[in-house]
Amino acid sequence: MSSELESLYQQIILDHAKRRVGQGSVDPSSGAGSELAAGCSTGESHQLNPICGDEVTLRVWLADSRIERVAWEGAGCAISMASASVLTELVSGSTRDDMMEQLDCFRELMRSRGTVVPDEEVLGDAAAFAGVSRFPARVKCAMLAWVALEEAVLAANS
Amino acid sequence: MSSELESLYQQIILDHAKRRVGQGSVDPSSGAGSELAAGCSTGESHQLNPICGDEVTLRVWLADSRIERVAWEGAGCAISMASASVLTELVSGSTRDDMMEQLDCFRELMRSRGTVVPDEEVLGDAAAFAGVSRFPARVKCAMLAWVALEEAVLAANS
Amino acid sequence: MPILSAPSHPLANDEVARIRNDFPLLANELNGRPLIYLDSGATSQNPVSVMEAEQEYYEQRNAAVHRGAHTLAVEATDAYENARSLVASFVGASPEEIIFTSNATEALNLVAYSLSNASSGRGGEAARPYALGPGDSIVVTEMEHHANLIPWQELAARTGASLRYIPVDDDGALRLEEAAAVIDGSTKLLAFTHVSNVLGTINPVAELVALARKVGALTVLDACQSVPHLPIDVTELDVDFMAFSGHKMLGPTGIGALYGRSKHLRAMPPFLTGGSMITTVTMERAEYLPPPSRFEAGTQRISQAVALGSAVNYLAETGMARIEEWERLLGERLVAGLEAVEGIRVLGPRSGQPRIGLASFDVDGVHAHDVGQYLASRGIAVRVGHHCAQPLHRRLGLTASTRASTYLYNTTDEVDAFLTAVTEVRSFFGASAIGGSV
Amino acid sequence: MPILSAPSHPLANDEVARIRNDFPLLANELNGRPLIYLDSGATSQNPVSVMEAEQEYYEQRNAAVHRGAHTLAVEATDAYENARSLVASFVGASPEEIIFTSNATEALNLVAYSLSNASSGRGGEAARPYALGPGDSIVVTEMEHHANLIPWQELAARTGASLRYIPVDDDGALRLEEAAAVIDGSTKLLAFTHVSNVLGTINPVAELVALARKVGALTVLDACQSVPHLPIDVTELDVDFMAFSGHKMLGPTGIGALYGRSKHLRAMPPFLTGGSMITTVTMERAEYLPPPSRFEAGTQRISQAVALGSAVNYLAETGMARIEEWERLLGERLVAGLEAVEGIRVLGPRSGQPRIGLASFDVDGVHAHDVGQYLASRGIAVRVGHHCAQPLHRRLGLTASTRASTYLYNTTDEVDAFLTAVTEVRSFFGASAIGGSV
Ligand SMILES: Cc1ncc(COP(=O)(O)O)c(C=O)c1O
Ligand SMILES: Cc1ncc(COP(=O)(O)O)c(C=O)c1O
Ligand code: FES
Ligand code: FES
Repeated sequence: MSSELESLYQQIILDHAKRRVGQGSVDPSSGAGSELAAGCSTGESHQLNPICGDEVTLRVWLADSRIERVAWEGAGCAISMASASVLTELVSGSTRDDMMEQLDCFRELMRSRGTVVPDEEVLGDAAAFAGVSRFPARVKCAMLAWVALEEAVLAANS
Repeated sequence: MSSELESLYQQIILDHAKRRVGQGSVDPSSGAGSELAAGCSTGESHQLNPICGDEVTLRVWLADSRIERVAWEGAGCAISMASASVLTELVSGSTRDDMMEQLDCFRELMRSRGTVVPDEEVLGDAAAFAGVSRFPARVKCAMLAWVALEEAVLAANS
Repeated sequence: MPILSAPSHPLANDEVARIRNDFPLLANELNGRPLIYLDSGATSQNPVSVMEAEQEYYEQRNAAVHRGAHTLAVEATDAYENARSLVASFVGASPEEIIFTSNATEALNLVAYSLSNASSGRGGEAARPYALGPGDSIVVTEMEHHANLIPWQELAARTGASLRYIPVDDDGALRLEEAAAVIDGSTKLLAFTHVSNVLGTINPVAELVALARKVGALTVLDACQSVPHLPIDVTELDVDFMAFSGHKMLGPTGIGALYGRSKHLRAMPPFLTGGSMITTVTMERAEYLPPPSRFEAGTQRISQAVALGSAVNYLAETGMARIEEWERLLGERLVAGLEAVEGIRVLGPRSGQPRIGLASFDVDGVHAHDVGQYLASRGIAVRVGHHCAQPLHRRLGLTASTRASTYLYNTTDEVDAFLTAVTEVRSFFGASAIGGSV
Repeated sequence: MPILSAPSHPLANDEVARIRNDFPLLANELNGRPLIYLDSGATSQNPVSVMEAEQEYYEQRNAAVHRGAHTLAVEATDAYENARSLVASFVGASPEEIIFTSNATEALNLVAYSLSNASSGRGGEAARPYALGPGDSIVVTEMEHHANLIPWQELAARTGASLRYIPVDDDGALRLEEAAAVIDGSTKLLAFTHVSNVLGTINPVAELVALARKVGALTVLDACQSVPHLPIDVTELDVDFMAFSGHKMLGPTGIGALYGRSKHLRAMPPFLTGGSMITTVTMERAEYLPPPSRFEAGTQRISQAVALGSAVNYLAETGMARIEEWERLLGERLVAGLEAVEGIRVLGPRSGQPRIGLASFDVDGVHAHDVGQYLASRGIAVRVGHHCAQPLHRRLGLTASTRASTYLYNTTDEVDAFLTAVTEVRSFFGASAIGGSV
């Protein structure tokens, strides 16, 4: 198998593409009454990848500037599904500021065309997406859920 | 001087471009009461060369299928003016059928891209336009008055 | 085709191997492997002769056409009009029925906008029959490329006409039994594709034209996937308009053509306006030249037309009937091979049914973009996505598919290598193991 | 211009001689004499680097852009978008403000049709401010090329708006004192040429833009004759739209560009519709991508864009300020020389006044087509006719004129040879002998 391909489809990515952490209902009341404090603010964002037509809808619940929960719906390629899944694991429990740092770091990585070494301390499993940056046509796949997260947080705060 | 140029602008053509036989009023009543029999039928045609915007209006008077008179108005390049002038001289007094033969012969010559030797017996001075056929952009110039003649005769007969 | 120099024996791998030498791009590598180019349905590659024709033009004859006394301009004009004649005779049309455009998309928009202008009262009395309004209908099919759908949606929206469509069945075939009901007395225009760029199906042109003719509707054929691959005689097809693209038939990008029946082109108002399409212009109004000039405003795509003329010569010399037959063989091999792979659903006609050398498919549990990426890693270039046919994909329950498409330069070995790679896809993504859902 | 590698010393004949080596066509003969090409105002010649860029594209990267996962498609997309960035920075715009078209004519039609569509209610609320109707006016000038006149005549006819124009005086200069009256509260759009393709005049953009701005009208600049010859910064010019053609600036035929201010492009409805410009399509309707994609339907002019990018690099490396200065010199030499010939009337600004390297003239007693034919026999390629500006010629009392136009590759010797040939014209046609009338 070509190593190009394996740098894109890291095992972590293939696994997350199947596990899909966070995939489920984005209904604002889903999960309510359980661990989520009544004082949570929540926001949703829907993102479309115009190249392929794939879509992700993502919802966040915030309390005290901390991300309490992420849920998402959608269908797409292995990269996009894995990215949504990894992101959910990564940012759940982070502060808003930490999440923003993670997002910036991930975005920079994606735009780098293979020139940036991922900061594993900040990105955790999301560092596995480093190889995607050498496939410009797939960068949007990896970014889809992250852009949705950014907008959902914005929506929750406004 | 290049011989190409001289094959296009034969002395006869340059002369006719200045003399301009037949240039004058195309008013149907012009020349009336003079040599023209009252029983003449008359027809007019206006032709535009879309490449340059030059125009010729030509009128014929026919009696007994004979071309009694030709008159034309218009402005254009040396080729077009000379062609109208030569044509006037050539067809005045011809029968309709002779004129049609001359027209066919001239048209064939113009379309020949230099491959046809002009029939001087049929074409008279109009044979001098043979060189024009090697300048496709100028063929319309030479044809302008001839096309007007053809349509004017048609108009006179209908 | 007027060019009769094509041999009569069938194309075969050894001749294809020689043909491949004419296409420099095919010698490239993709991801470190010899390139297997199976994306000619999107855009084809250019033979050296086409590139040389273009270069020769720029080195010897480059000038603005239809405008000059100097010899360069005359030669440029000759080259341009000669290209028009070549393209015309390639599809059985007269030169004055061929309008050069940028691509098929612009050709289809040209028809839509000319009718739109007629509907706004442009073009006077002669153009009146081409006007549309409320109460009129435009009919398309559910399998159209967006290029043969959206221009009609917009025309309908501008004029108040309604847009209807002939649906497809679960296999993607046109439901002809419904066509007769959809096309009725209100129908002014029927636009449909000759060959589907997703399914490879060859639509029954004669039947559809007959339905349109019965109600006096104009017919517009999207021939993007047929002119490059099948011998085409537009007089036999008997459609009113036909659009195709140069870049899909060995020509460069930036050039396409619209065939239009003379009597329509002569009556229809212009689309783009500007230089080279007028006779007399005042500050108030303009008089327009007859077709094809009326529809070719501004400085033309001269070198691209010259190159397309050269491409058409290449195809004619190879022989369109031979190309059709070779691609029928490759297409059948593609489909039969794909049908034999577990978890693969081929869209469109089953193996054994007529199609061009094109097959789109869905891999159970693996997204089309991942399929394409895997194949690319094996040196195989295919297309993934909705192929500009979202409604058709939606109808077939998909958002995307993977498409392999051939041309005269593809070998059976390439098809086989592609099929082998396809068998590996599901296990790579772990889809076969877990029974179908990533 | 962001590319700062251009030398600072002025262009001179010795450097021009080296530049000429890059242009194979210039080494040709015309009618048995070394070609003197003075028709760059119609179309310019291509340097080898531009042709190589195009060929390299077809040999290495040819694929449909914006559509594929395979590496070829990615490289094609990169090449195309890189070309957009080069062209954008060449005129001081952002990439998303540059739309590739076939030529300037199509660019101007794009604006006219988009406004037309807005006027038919397309594009929803956002597009409302771009609608025109009865009571509105469109203003052009009397010196426009047909490409910047007829699209507005047709737009006016479709929407019921009126078309007005700023007249020119006997020397062909815009009567600015009348402009302020012509442009009034009803004016929705002012379209004018930066540099006249007949007169060589450079129009006062700032003054005209100020008049339009005062009444809230959109401004459309025809920059066909300025972008190739002058350093252009569209932000400084401060117009809303600007059109130019690749074939006049060392690029191939079949490519042009429209600059559009972002806020307008984002609000305006599409012109051509089809693939590659949509997000979601159903059988009933389509959602459109943001600009520039919204305005680029179908398979794009990829190799032509790549070649135009290369042309722009060639110009930037030579230095637009140096080209401007060299052509100012050539233009002055042309006009001063022509003014000195008996029986010649130069159109437009007198010698000593600003113009580009372009001069049109009338030869007393000799028709322009005969002048051009004579010059061609001396190896000199010029343009004759109305140069797609019939109204201007009519205003100046002519139907046609002869035009010589230069570019960076013309020498002062060529201008002198041209001037010598011009002095011979009247005696050849016997016009000088008989005092002015053939
Ligand atoms: C001033 C001007 N405007 C518009 C055009 C039209 O350009 P094109 O024919 O490339 O569309 C030209 C050139 O012909 C021109 O000189
Ligand atoms: C069936 C069909 N119609 C229309 C088009 C549009 O062609 P183009 O993009 O060259 O305008 C294509 C190709 O993309 C096609 O396959
Ligand atoms: S291909 Fe659609 S998101 Fe990756
Ligand atoms: S140039 Fe106009 S008729 Fe000859």
